[in-house]
Amino acid sequence: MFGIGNWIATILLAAISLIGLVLWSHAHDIGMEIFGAGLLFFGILMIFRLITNAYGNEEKLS
Amino acid sequence: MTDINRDEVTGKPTTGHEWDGIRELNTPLPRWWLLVLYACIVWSIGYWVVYPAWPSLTNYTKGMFGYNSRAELAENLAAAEAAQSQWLSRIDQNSVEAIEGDPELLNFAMAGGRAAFNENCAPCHATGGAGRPGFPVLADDEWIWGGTLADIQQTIQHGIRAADDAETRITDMPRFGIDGLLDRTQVNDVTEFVLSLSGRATDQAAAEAGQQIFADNCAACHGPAGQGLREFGAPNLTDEIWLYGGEKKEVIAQIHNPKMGVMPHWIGRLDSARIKMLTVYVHSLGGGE
Amino acid sequence: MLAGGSKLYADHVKVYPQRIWGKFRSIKWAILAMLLLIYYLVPWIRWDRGPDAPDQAVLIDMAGRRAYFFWIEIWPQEVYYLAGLLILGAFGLFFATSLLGRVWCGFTCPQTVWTDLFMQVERWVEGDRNARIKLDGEPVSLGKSVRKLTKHGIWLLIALATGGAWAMYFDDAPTLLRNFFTGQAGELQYVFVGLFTATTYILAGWAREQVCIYMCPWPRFQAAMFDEHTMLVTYEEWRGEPRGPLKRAAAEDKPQGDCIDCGLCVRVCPTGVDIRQGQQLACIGCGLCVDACNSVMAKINRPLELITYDALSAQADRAAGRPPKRRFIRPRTVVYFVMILAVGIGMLATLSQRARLDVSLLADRAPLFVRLKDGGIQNGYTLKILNMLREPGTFSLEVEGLPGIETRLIGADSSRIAVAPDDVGTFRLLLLVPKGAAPSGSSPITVRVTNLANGEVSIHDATFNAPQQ
Amino acid sequence: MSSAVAAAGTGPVHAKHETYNEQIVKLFTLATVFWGVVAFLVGVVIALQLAFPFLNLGLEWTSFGRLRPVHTSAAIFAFGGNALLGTSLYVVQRTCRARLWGGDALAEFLFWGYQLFIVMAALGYVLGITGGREYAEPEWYVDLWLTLVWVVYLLIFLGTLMKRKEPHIYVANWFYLAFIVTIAILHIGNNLAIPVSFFGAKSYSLFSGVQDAMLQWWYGHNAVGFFLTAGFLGIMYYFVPKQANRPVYSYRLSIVHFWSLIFLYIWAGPHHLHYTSLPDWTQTLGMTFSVMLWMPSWGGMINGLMTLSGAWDKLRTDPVLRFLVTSVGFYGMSTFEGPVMSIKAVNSLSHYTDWTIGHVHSGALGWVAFVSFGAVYFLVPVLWKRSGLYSQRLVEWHFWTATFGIVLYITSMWISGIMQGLMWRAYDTLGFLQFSFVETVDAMHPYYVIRALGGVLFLLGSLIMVYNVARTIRGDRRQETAIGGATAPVRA
Repeated sequence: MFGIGNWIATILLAAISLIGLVLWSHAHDIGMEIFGAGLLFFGILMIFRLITNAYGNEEKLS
Repeated sequence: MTDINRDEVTGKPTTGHEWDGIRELNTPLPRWWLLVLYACIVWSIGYWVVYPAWPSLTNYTKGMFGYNSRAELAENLAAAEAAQSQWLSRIDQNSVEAIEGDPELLNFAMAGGRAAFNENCAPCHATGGAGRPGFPVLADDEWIWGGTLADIQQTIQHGIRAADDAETRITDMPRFGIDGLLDRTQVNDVTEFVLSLSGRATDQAAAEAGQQIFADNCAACHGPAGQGLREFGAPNLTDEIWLYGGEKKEVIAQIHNPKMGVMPHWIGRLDSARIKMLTVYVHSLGGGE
Repeated sequence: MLAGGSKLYADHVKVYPQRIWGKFRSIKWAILAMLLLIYYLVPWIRWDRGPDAPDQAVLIDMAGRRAYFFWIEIWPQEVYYLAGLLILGAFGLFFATSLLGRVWCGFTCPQTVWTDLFMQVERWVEGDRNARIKLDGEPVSLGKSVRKLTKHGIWLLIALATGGAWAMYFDDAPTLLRNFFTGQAGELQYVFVGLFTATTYILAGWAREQVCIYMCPWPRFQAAMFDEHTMLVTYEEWRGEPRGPLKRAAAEDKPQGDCIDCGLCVRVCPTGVDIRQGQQLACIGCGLCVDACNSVMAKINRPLELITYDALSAQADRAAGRPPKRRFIRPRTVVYFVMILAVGIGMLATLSQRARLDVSLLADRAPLFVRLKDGGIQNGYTLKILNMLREPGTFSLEVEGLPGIETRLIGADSSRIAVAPDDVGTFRLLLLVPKGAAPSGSSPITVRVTNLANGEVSIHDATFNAPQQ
Repeated sequence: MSSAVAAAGTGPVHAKHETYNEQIVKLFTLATVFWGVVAFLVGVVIALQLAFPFLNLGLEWTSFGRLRPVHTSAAIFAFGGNALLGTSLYVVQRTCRARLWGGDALAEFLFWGYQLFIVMAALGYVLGITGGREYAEPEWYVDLWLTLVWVVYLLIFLGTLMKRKEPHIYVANWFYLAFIVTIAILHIGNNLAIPVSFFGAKSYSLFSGVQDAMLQWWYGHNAVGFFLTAGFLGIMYYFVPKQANRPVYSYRLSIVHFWSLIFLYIWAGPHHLHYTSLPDWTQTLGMTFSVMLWMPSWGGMINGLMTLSGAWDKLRTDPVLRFLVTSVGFYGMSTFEGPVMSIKAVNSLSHYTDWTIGHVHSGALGWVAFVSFGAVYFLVPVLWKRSGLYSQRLVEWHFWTATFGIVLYITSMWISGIMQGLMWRAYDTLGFLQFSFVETVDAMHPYYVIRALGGVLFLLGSLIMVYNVARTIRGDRRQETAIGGATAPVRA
């Protein structure tokens, strides 16, 4: 059930997380630190959400 | 569109489409709506003809009467000036003392003086004559060159150390340190003496030693007791007001290599009515004599 | 996307209201006469205020920045009375609407009043409904042109009088009238009179009910204020239906309601609605259809008030055979009434108690304070004394709050300050506190200005600033 | 697909069609309510700060200057934005009979991505990170993030339109699409800026001087035009006919006013810069196009109000419909006031005064918020499959507290604005300005207090809504007599 669309989304979100991590680690000011951290956690949490959705659906179907 | 459905309540035709239960009547536009829209468009076109409106690559349409808002502003300002001309001529004909004695003229001069002050003087002396480091406070009661109406008027007209004005007031304080007139200890001692005049000496012995140096070098202008002498523009050294700062190092710096402020002359740049209003205004700021 | 052959816009379906007599028509005439008289005549009332003030009772003097209302004189600082009036007006409208429905729309709104007046002119020149429909259908002729020109001429005259009266609220009426016709009035006055003449003519002559149906936002808010106890113009469907001609009922022996479908209620309606279709946004609640229906019901000997001005709850009671109950005292109406009372009393109280002496004291922002030679601290202020009386005033000034505080007023003696009648005296005030007497930062002081003639006192709180230590 | 299966479309009887993604609409609806309360609360705080400056608390983070953009952005982009995104995704599915394009993951990305944008922007304001452009205060990094999220939104919306099963596109969707596309252009155009560094928040605008100002108000006014007008007209075009259960008044009017509105609005920005260094011809165009906008704007009002013909009596008994109709009334008032204020002679009095604030709020509170409340009250029982709202009486209470709040707000700002304008231009008999600026500030005080009171009432109303919505979602139904009680009886 983990379709191709979800794979693309996951890869994009991983890229967003990575960008967030880089921004956070290099940040010159508090604004960029928050933004980097925000992107990182946004990406990670969205990926987790995708995973739980997919497994949840499989469990329901089985 | 042959099969036009109808709405049961009003009996009006619908377009025949339906989305999620929503249908649309095919009511024509209200005529008044269209007329008002046209009227607004016609009005706008008329406005474009009269006023500057449409740009081309290099220019824009100027409108029938060549209106522009800058010219309008200039006209308004001129009209305002003209409306005040009666007052201004009365100011012109009276002495500053007479102006201050007449409540009506005083009122006008204060308002006009404030406007002129904010435009011309505030950049250095700050609004309200609050002063800045190196630029005297005009709201206190310490005057280097005198605080009567006549003194103030004279200062505004001719400035201080102003270039191109024969009547300007000029004095120079010698550069005691740089030119080797006093050595380091002497400067220190005389500084301690000056500080002692306002009860702030830190080294009593040095202050006593400085008394003679002061009498030899400074008293001629600043007076034997350091109370200042207005003819020379020599400030009072005994009070709490210091143009270039009253800390020890600031006083030393002023003796070593004096800063001497310059004020431009305003005669020829402002008309005499405006200079009179400025005089009255500055006089009213807080310390007029 | 337009359907083939159909026009872009709908022609306005002209409404030809028919003349009717009755209770509501009489009320409407009475209110119309009263409102128009007030509007046109009020600028002409004189009121003696002494030599230097205008003698017009109601006047908004823009240039002098004063508003006059009989014995009341409003300065720009007192526009909060305008706020009070607006709030009072809003609550009044809420109150009247929840109690009596759209009475504002039906009886007192300027749009209704002037439209009514214009329709009366129309009836007088062109005749009643049928004559007007016939006239409009005729080809252009001399007689038709004369009638139309007469009508529009009278309309324009009324409109001009309306626009002119508007301008008179802002200028001395007799002077303005003379200047206006001798070409000496100001450009702005001609523009405004022209504007109001044009809007009156267009809105009351041409736009009429379309203003109420499409343009005006008030009906939406008012209609949102009805409940089942609100008095509304409605059709008693339970006894009117099934409707049908009088003769058919007798002939066919079918159940027949009271409505004989004569259509008079529709023909008299100034907005062209059929009230028998229930509540609708175009109905302004003027009650003319009630008059129309009653005139018919009386002729055919049926009970009156088939179209009625009544609460829906009372109608439901009558339909069910219960004695009708009307509730005027409801939480909502009580709340509105109390609010009106509170705002009204508050305004009256402040108006009767309002000071004719006002003081404003502005501390210099730059410099906040000045240190003097002897270490004393000085603050500068601008003192304004507003003498709202029509006689010259002499005032004294005292300042309290800090030990040893000294007062210096530039160009005036602080124990005898003169201010011209109806004027603002502006003075520069210097306050001086000796060295060490002023606490660090800002400290409160009190400025007291006394009118030496009548003892009226104005006390103003201010602050005195000293360096932070 | 679990939740979506349960949330199968309740639309017309088209068996075996796709189900709708209503989970995402639920999220957006909740976010609308949440951010609405936040926006109103911050609004009340800053209104009180203007009346009682000590409420700035002496802290930089809670000062008026930093909280003001939090209020405006929360109201426009968080409250209004979530309402627009949520309703548009609901409406486009229903009126196209198609599930959202791009799958559930993309929709969820849109929702959480948009919330991240809001939080990033708000945090930035509080910390003093700002681009300094009104209604576009976020710095470049937040702007870039929003651009990404917005493109996803556009793709979802367009994709759903493309795969629709209805032959025609419903009028609400035209307005939504115009809103999405134009906001994208405006956002990118106005936020062209050069960052000082890749890893720092600060950036500088690509433009300078009067060009910069013109660009800012081209954006600023069209944020009103396309976000707060076109978008919300989309809401009106779906929810008014639905709630009134009547056909839309005029299809032709909707076409003509849609295209005229879209064409004319984009020109109106310069009326924010009358009597500035903006060239005269630009000011002329801004003003005349604003005046021409009057009727196109009113086309929406006419279509909204006349849709109720034949259902007028429902106003007495249906408080949700009352919200929707009153919102259209306020829309009509403020779109009349707007062209009037754009006329240079009027503008010379009204500009920079509180009149403008009152005008904006009669639009924001009366039109935007009321139509959103109507949509929320419509959506909640439908989305959570409830038989109806918890309480109609509470909707009634919400309506009246909010209406009183607006009345206090706009009357006080109207009067204080005119007074301000008159005081600023008042000359004394000597030909000098009569009042100093601070005197006019002093004169504002009572009106600022009244305005804050109006804001408190509006906030209270929204809290009533929160309670009502929460109980509805829980599945409660209050025992109460129907509003309107006795209706006109019909003979049996």
